Amino acid sequence: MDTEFFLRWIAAVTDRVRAERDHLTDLDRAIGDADHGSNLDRGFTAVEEALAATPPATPADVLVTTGTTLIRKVGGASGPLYGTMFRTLGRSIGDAPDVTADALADAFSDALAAIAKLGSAAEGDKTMIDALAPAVPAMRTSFDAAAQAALDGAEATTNLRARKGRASYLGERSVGHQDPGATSMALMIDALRAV
Amino acid sequence: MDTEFFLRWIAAVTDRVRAERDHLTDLDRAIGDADHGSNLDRGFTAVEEALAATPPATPADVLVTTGTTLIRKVGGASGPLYGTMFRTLGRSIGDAPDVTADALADAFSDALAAIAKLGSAAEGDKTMIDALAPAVPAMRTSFDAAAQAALDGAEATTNLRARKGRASYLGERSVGHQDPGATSMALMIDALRAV
Amino acid sequence: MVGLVLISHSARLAEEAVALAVGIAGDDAPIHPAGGTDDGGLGTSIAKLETAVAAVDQGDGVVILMDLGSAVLTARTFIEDRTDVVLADAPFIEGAISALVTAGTGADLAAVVAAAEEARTIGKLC
Amino acid sequence: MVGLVLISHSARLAEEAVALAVGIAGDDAPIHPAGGTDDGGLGTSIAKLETAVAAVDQGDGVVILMDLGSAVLTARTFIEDRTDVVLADAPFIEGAISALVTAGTGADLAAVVAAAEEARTIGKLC
Ligand SMILES: Nc1ncnc2c1ncn2[C@@H]1O[C@H](COP(=O)(O)OP(=O)(O)O)[C@@H](O)[C@H]1O
Ligand SMILES: Nc1ncnc2c1ncn2[C@@H]1O[C@H](COP(=O)(O)OP(=O)(O)O)[C@@H](O)[C@H]1O
Ligand SMILES: [Mg+2]
Ligand SMILES: [Mg+2]
Ligand SMILES: [Mg+2]
Ligand SMILES: [Mg+2]
Repeated sequence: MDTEFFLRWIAAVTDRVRAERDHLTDLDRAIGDADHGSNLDRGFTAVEEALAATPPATPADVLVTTGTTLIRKVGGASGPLYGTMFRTLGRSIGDAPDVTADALADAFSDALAAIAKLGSAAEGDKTMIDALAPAVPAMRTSFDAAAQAALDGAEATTNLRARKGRASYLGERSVGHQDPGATSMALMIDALRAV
Repeated sequence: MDTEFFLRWIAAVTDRVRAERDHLTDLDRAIGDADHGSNLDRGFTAVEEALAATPPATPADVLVTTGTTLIRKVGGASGPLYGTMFRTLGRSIGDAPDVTADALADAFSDALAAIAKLGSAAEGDKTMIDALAPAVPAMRTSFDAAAQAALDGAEATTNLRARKGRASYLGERSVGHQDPGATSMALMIDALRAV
Repeated sequence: MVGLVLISHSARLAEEAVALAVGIAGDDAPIHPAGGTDDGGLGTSIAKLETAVAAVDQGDGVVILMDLGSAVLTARTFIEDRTDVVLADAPFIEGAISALVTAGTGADLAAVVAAAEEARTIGKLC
Repeated sequence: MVGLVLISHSARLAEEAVALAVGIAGDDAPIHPAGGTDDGGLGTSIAKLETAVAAVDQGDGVVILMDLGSAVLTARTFIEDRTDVVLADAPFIEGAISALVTAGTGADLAAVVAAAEEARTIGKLC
């Protein structure tokens, strides 16, 4: 997978975020502060501009620029978290012009660890980690398997009680709603399939 | 001591507070927020008005009205503290039209306990208690002895390190300055002498 | 529902703390600021505290959170003759959020105080 | 002197917290707010955090206090590549006052962080 592949992935994620913007915000209205869709839309619009302004030379460039831009522009908890994910993906891949499926799977494993550390969160806390964690091993098989695992993981957050992020303040009342961050995470992994 | 005696005491305290206003504020500038003199001036001006508006029938009335007014008008820590002192003096005395020296000494002992409880403070914490506490036993002897003990206690706060109130945030830097509240407490007890 | 009052030396700090708590915990339970002196200066006012307590009192009790110093003394003096109003020994902002969340579930007075006081022990970096 | 930064979801809460801390602890040590998003909304901004840290950095280190949630994540992300900036796991208001008092004495970075974190254990009613 070359630089173009990763540019197409980020473009696909940007499109999906825009299309799902209101849905993500609605999910965040139920158990958060109704800004997850607009946070990500703002972030990926800035990513689009940053990637257009300075065309990246390597896959890692695409990913690190994406991450750094998200950290600077999102404004909510998902900014540092997704920012760290994309920066870790980039750093893990290194400066190879072409990334193997194995190297990408390793990078996603590193990204999971980095998000969990930053957020002091684990699987089952009803966060984006619940979509990413099951996708990481599945990525050893195929993007299809990873996407399915992420979508299932996101859906399964509905029955969980939030233990991290704003939703955790709701305690039991967070049960019965799908986590917005898990939903956007699944969308990003799902977008890999169509690249 | 009758109602007139206590009215004269409060009037004397009011005069002394006005005369010492800037000095008290200066002491509070060194280890606090430079408002102790104006806090007490505001409070006793309101007390003067309250006592004039509804002439009190008993010594306890004078003291309770004074305390309640200080609680409502001072705005700083000294408001609830002096307010509690005067209200406790009034309640302790009860509705006797004439107060014996013993009854007043008992009342001051109750007032000390009430202030210490409200402020979670003890002798040596560099507060108004350091002037009041030595005055309480001395009051069994005479107002002169009580006044001398209070003035000595206030002076001795200079070498103490504050453990309660705003000055406590200064830690060691509070040493070397006389406590404003101990100074005003000594002034109030000293005013008993001339009534 | 249990009501909450935030008493601070600063009128604006109390107001902003209320706004943040409502932003996070929602407005199911009533919460009111009581900051500054009667004339708007730095300090505390028992009259403002009375007004705020009355505004949030629905008959199920009221919890007061204090920032420091004279806010504590004013609140203590206020509750002398009230058994339905209690003080929480809690961090101002963190305690307010926890207490408001818990009050919003319909919890009783003791549970709301406990939630405020537990905020003291909750780490932010773990 | 060690510098302090208060990062909050709310620009005004951060500003008022700074004002209260300076009112109590004085302005011997530098302190700066970093609240809200770049466009003034509720949230946090790493750019505001950078500006605030630069404003208080005198070469002796900087301590950041966070209110909650994304403030913690933003601050953690910011310090990834800074060894002279540390986070205090402390109550926002109470920790800021303690830290500012201690920084004002000329204490070092570790002592200022410790002062902020000890604020957690100091009761208000005793
Ligand atoms: N500590 C954390 N660890 C992992 N994920 C988190 C954490 N806090 C929040 N999240 C994720 O972030 C999402 C919310 O993002 P967003 O709404 O953009 O930020 P905010 O909560 O600051 O408004 C949540 O749905 C959750 O998946
Ligand atoms: N907890 C306390 N217990 C006893 N006295 C106290 C306490 N806190 C403050 N004081 C007294 O109050 C005085 C300060 O009063 P003032 O300046 O009017 O209030 P503030 O500190 O709120 O500005 C101090 O000098 C001290 O004597
Ligand atoms: Mg949100
Ligand atoms: Mg948000
Ligand atoms: Mg003062
Ligand atoms: Mg004051």
